[in-house]
Amino acid sequence: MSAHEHHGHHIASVKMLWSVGIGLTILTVLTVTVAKLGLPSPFDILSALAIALFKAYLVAAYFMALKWDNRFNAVLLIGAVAFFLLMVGVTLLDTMYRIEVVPSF
Amino acid sequence: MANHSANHPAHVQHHFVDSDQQFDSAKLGMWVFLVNEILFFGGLFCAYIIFRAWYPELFTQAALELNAFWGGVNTVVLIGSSLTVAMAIRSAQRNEIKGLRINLMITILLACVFLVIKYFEYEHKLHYGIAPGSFWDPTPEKLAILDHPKANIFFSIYYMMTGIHGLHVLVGIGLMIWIYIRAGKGHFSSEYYTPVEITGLYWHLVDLIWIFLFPLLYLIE
Amino acid sequence: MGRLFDFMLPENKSPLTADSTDGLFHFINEVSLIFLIGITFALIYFAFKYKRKSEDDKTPVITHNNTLEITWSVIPLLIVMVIFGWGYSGWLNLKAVPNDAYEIQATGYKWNWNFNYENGAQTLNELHVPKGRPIKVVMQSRDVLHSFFIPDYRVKHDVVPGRYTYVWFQAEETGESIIFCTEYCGTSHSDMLAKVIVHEPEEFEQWLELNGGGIQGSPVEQGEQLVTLQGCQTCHSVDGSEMIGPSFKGIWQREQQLTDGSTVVVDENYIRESILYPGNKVVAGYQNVMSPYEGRLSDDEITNIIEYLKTIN
Amino acid sequence: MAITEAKKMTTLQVKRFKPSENPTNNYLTDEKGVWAWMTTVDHKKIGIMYLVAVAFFFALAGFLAIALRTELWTPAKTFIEADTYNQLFTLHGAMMVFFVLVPSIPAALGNFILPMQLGAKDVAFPRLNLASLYIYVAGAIFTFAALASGGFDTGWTFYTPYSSDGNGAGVIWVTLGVFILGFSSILTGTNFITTIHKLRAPGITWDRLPLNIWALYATSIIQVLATPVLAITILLLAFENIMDIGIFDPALGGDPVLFQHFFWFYSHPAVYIMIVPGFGIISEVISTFSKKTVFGYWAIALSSLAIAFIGFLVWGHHMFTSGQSAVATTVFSFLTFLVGIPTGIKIFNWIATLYKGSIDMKTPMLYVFIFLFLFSIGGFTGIMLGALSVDIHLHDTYYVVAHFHYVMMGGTLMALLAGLHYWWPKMTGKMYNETLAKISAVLIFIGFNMTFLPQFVMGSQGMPRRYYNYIDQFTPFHQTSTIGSYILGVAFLIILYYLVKSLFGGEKASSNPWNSRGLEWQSTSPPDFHNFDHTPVVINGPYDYHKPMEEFQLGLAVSHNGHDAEHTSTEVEKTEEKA
Ligand code: HEA
Ligand code: HEA
Ligand code: HEC
Ligand code: CUA
Ligand SMILES: [Cu+2]
Repeated sequence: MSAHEHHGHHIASVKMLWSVGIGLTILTVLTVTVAKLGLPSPFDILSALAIALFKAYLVAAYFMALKWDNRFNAVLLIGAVAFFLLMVGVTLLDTMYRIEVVPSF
Repeated sequence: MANHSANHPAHVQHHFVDSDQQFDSAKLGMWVFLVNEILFFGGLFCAYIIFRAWYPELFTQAALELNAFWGGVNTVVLIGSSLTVAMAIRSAQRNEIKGLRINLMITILLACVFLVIKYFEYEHKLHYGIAPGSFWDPTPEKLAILDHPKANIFFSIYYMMTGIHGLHVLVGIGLMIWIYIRAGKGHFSSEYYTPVEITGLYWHLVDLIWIFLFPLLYLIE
Repeated sequence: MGRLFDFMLPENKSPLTADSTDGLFHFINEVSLIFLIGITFALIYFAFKYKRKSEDDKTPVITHNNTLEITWSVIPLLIVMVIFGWGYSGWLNLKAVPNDAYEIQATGYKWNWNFNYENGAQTLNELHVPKGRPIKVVMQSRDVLHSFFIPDYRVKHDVVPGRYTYVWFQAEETGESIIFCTEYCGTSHSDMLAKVIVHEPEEFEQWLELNGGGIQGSPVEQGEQLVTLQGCQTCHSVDGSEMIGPSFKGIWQREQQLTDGSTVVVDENYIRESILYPGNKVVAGYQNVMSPYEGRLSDDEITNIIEYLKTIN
Repeated sequence: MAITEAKKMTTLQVKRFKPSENPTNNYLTDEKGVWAWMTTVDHKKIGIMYLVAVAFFFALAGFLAIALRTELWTPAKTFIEADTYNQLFTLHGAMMVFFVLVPSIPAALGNFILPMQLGAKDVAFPRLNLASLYIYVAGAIFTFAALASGGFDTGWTFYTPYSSDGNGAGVIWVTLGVFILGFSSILTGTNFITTIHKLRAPGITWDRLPLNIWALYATSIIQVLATPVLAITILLLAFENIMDIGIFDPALGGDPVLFQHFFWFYSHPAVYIMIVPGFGIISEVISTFSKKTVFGYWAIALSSLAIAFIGFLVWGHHMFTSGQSAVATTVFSFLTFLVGIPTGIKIFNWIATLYKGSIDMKTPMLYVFIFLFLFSIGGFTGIMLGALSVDIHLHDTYYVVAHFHYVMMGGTLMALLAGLHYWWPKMTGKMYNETLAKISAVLIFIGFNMTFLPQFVMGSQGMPRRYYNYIDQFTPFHQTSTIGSYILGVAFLIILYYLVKSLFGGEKASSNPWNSRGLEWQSTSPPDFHNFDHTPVVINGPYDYHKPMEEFQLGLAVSHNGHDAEHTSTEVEKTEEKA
């Protein structure tokens, strides 16, 4: 593929890949540690999700090479997540606001 | 390489103009497929979120039954396998077929390790009768801990999520064995490694899903 | 009211719940009709006016017109916003039960409606109400989803197992109206009918008085009433004719073939089990559609039913 | 997009030539025999096979509809039992939706036409395309297995807990069947998105995309985003049946209303999967038969995307009486109305296209007119159902039944018929009998209204749907409706007759019988195995009716090498000016 840098053919460096891999491992240890701290209710899950999101970003951007890829592929990924959030959000509009908040039994 | 169409390499299918177009199409196609996967798991995550919002206490209670240590180990195993897949693609891009095969081999092994750990986790739970759906029949001592009337639903969701994820791991192993064999036959080079890249994307997604499953299922105490 | 689409709706017998629904129904119909006539007219007019004369007709290049685009986006938008607001307020009214509403409990199950009144009176497939007073029907289901629909009052709500739901209305005339089940619930979904019977208030009190305190009489008499009130006769005949379930005629000590191949002789325990957990032993040639009466009938009541069943020969 | 130096330098010379008439060599003669058809990766053959499958299921499900209508001739039993009736309407609905309407336009007509309108040789993944056909067949086999194992009577909506009671292996089979079928739809969608992005011929820029392609693009997006949710829903339902996982079953602590959310999250967008490709066909046909550029190209193109997007957020309008929360109900009702706006924009733009056109009332155009009339009624009654208080009264009555037949049959199916007649000469190389075609179109119009107009009235009067038995006052409506359905049956038989006849004895079609400016008409009829001899260079827009027909001959780059449309197209324009 000689002279030009075509978007699909970025070659990652070993150093970069390993740093990301190690970073991800450290973050995994971090989530477990934070979870053991036992933060109060909304913060435990928020911190866990924040770390997970960051890990996801690392995987998507570096391992899946979205950083160097056609922008549209990133749009697809973000779009999919956005639609998922929409689905959850709107469904919660029902389930969280029923008169009897919990389906009683 | 002034004229791509003049030398139509063997791997380019007839309806593509050149190798680049084929590669881009395959990659885009795979990304669209990953969108599918995300929404497919999305349905399960949605069920999870809703039941969790209804019964937070159930989820913290039930999560105690899951072993965060082994879950964590499995996370690291998957991350490692993602790394090796990325390395495999790099090798292919640099025309290092041997490196490609070695990295694939390690990935396959790591995937197997993941499944073995998963197997022991399941085994452990099933042993205590913590089973999905109609097989739900916890032993008395477990029942004392899992005294929530809807504990069965947590575990239904747990088994569905991890089960379908495990199935994806299995499919991934199959795909990588296939790539491994093809690499051995010399099908890939720096000019053509589309299947490797595509499989890599799939594998990373399997990792991505687990990155969310792990804290959501194991780390809520 | 003499409006164009009056023929479409059934008579409005509960103005408090039906008026705004009917008004909106007519409004949408009329607006739609105007649009539809416009569209149809334009189609036919253009088809004739611009009919192709020859194969080399020349047509002008008209690519777009922003004013037009905006006009035909904004006008419909305004119209639908009116419709939304109107529908929303009407619906809020359907949800807001007046404080002095008279409450009646309803239970839906395959394929009957059971109504319970404050003083213990019970009816099957008949909802007795006084006129001129808001009525709140609180509903629950014993098996699958059903839906409680009174066209004359424009009210409907699903009946969901494990939850209570309600509808309210206020009938202004004495008389009868039909109640449908509108959520598909199996074989006899279309026969899961009931009716509202509207009484003058005094008449209603009398009726309530008469039926109050529930079921009375000797065990056999009580059993007979229970079988009527619990809707057993929807599926079981007492004269030997075939219905959804086996006939009660001659049931006592009958030898019954089950789907698993075994046979049982009908005795107290078997009947009791059949009522509480019908799925446990299913009679050969029938489907397992009877809903469990567990928690619905007391032990005494079951005993009475058994006594009654013994007498049907 | 980066582009190579080499590509930029290439000069394109444009050569023009006319497609040959009635070629002896075409995709039908290229590979012959059953095996060749079964293993083909040619998008045209796959499209034809899909068409045959869809027609088969339509005939079957239509036959069931006739049986339904016959049973409803009198209250209570006319000729079948209640249980049979319940299975019939379930099967009718499920087949019409999952086996007919969802694959009909995209997978049958779209497969054939999409690559041709893009000037591509095939879709991006031909083998996946074939796989999707086989997956469809596998889904069908599971559904038939469901029939063999006792059938299923849940309604096409599979509401829990009725569907999860576990009293029927049939439900398990059919859920697995629908699960499998979903993948066929997903593969088609994935394939189309990729093809539209990557396989456009030089010269086809985004603003020159035929509106049919825009519509298929919007449809594919919905397919890709919504179908996986159906897959997981139906899988959960299957597990609910197999081993009581309890997520949806109230007896086990689950929530039946949650199932409805999951189901409609797919199934409402699915109704746009069904109608939006129809919109595409309407745009093509209307411009061809009025010989005029479509009015409001961007309005029509973008409104498809708007419908696709808003369509995702309105699913709860099927659940106004279900016991969902008041907040959700309000939001859903509000958003429901917003879908009407882009749809209206389309309708008005189509009508504006007719203005000062040169209108030729050939059969496809006749169907477009029928479409516009019937679909408008369907759409307006949709607005009626979106209105909260009114829907409380109308929900689950025949009013809803009439609404969705007006949009699905009066809308999508009429568009499908328009497209089928429009592209028939291209697909088969034969002309159909115009007189018979017009007669049957008129018969369909009459029969359709006779069948479904009375249903609006009886629905408003309170006649619930899925009713085997009904009260006497509805008898006249039901009987009119039944007679109407027989007329429909006759009309479809006539269509079947003349279409089959045209295959064997029909007059040969020229390459462009309608003088359309669309790219697909610049190939031979029937097309060559590779659609066009070479990747065509597209010089004119798809609706350039102001240019004389002579200019519409296939441009061909003598030395082309680019797939990158944006760049090459400007080159083409330049060369053209010089030429
Ligand atoms: C092809 C399929 C299709 C399409 C396109 C639509 C289109 C629409 N549908 Fe329909 N619908 C179904 C198929 C479809 N539907 C099915 C199958 C069911 C029943 C499922 C079941 O229960 O089995 C159903 C049920 C259904 C319900 C639930 C009814 C109930 O069960 O209680 C509702 C409620 O809101 C609804 C609304 C709408 C609306 C607002 C549109 C809109 O998209 C319509 C928009 C179009 C127009 C409005 C006309 C053109 C516009 C103009 C000319 C502009 C001017 C307009 C105004 C001023 C208003 N539909
Ligand atoms: C694409 C969607 C579609 C189409 C086209 C139809 C077409 C028809 N439908 Fe259907 N219908 C549904 C989708 C559709 N339906 C759905 C989703 C339901 C809800 C199910 C549920 O409640 O779960 C339903 C329910 C439904 C009911 C309500 C049942 C009930 O609630 O009790 C009725 C009753 O009248 C009915 C009637 C008809 C009739 C008479 C036709 C006629 O228009 C059919 C005419 C067609 C033919 C007669 C076939 C003839 C064909 C040939 C002879 C072969 C020719 C072949 C070629 C030309 C290729 N349908
Ligand atoms: C939905 C219809 C339905 C209703 C309502 C119903 N049953 Fe049944 N019943 C059946 C069916 C079907 C069977 C046979 C299958 C089985 O054994 O479960 C049956 C079986 C029985 C049997 C066993 C009969 C035999 O011949 O062995 C008894 C006893 C019985 N029902 C009593 C009752 C009583 C008492 C009621 C009312 C309180 C009632 N049923 C209400 C449908 C119904
Ligand atoms: Cu109860 Cu339908
Ligand atoms: Cu909808």
